Amino acid sequence: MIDVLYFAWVRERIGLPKERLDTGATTVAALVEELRAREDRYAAAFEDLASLRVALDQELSDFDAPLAGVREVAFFPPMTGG
Amino acid sequence: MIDVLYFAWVRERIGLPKERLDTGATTVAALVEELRAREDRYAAAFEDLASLRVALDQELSDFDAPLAGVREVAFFPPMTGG
Amino acid sequence: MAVRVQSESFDPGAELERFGTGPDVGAVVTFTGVVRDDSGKLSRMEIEHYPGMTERALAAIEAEATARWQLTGSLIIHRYGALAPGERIMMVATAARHRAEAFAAAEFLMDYLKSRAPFWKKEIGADGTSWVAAKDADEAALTRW
Amino acid sequence: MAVRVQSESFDPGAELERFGTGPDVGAVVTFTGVVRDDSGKLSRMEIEHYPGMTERALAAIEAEATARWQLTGSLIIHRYGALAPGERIMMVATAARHRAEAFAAAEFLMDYLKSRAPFWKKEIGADGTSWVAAKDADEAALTRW
Repeated sequence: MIDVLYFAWVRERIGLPKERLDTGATTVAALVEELRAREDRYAAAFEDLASLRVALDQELSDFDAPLAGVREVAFFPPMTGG
Repeated sequence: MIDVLYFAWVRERIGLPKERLDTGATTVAALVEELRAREDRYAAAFEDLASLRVALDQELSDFDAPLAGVREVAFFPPMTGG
Repeated sequence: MAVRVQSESFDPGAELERFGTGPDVGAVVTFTGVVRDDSGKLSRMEIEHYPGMTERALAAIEAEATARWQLTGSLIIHRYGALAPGERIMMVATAARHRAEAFAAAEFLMDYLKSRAPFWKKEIGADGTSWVAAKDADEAALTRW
Repeated sequence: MAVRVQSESFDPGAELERFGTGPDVGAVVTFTGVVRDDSGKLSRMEIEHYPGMTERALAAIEAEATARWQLTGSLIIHRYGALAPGERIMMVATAARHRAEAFAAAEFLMDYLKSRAPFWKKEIGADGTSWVAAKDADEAALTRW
């Protein structure tokens, strides 16, 4: 089981901030494929990976990264702090 | 007649902050020569022109500058503001 | 060295007043970010963040600045939630012996905060709502460090 | 836009608090200079200046910064007279729409203040007195503008 979090317009498109998934995906990219296939709202949120960022266990990572041992995955647009 | 002002260690070496001079010098350099010739304390103050700055009527200038029309000359070390 | 992530407003004057004292401090730099209203139509800005990751990211950025420059103090405050135009969003402060270090560290903190701290801004105005897009220039700014 | 040359102390927090508001302000940068005591033997610093020229020089430096960057506000405060270790010597503040302008203008003001404003510092300590020498690095810093 893995916690998946969504922020900003990713959260808005998918319609929820967080969910718990039982997934066999071994990489972030594979998880994204699995989510895209679920429903149109996921497909819309993950339409353009270049406009998305991913964090694994609260550290910035990338879409090629393995999911082994990861408890929390977060998807969000590029950050705009400051 | 021209007002001549001294600041920081130039003032300390010469021993006064300001004096009024009647000079025929036409450039700053000529005024410096005149002052150097007056007394040892002036010679000591103007020993090394590279370590001095000059302002004419409260604007930074240089030792080649003409004195025509100038009412106030100031000599001081490089500034250390901030 | 301190990081604060909060919804409440803060008083930048009071923060500066108590920041960066001690015999080694010669230079204190602060940056304060304010909600701008370019169009004159902004009713509020909503700042979303990623609790947990935000604090980690800010602490990491601050640690990196402290490793790169001889700082005698640093402070990061960042708000989240709804902010009106003119309200302060965030503040960084750095203290060092000399001005070059204090300025460089403050700019470094700001550049990293912009693109590496998990905050997202949404503008709610008379013309509707929109998420503030990240700027290429902000990402590019990181390459100078 | 304001320049103040004074012997009295000032409150940097209160200055920041009232500085740089308005719908166009997105970024406020402050720099505060403090009397450092590196040796632990400094009893005071005496700052001498050139009344008249000081105000002109500071106003010219500020005008130059305002011409180079789109500032929505700027402030220079510089003290003279006797200051104890830890006391604030001076402060600059800049306000602009974006952080790059505010930072650049504040650094520009500081670089010019260091080498082009007629102040001189004397350190009075347990080991005697000495005039603070200008640094080549401060003069060199001007070439970047």
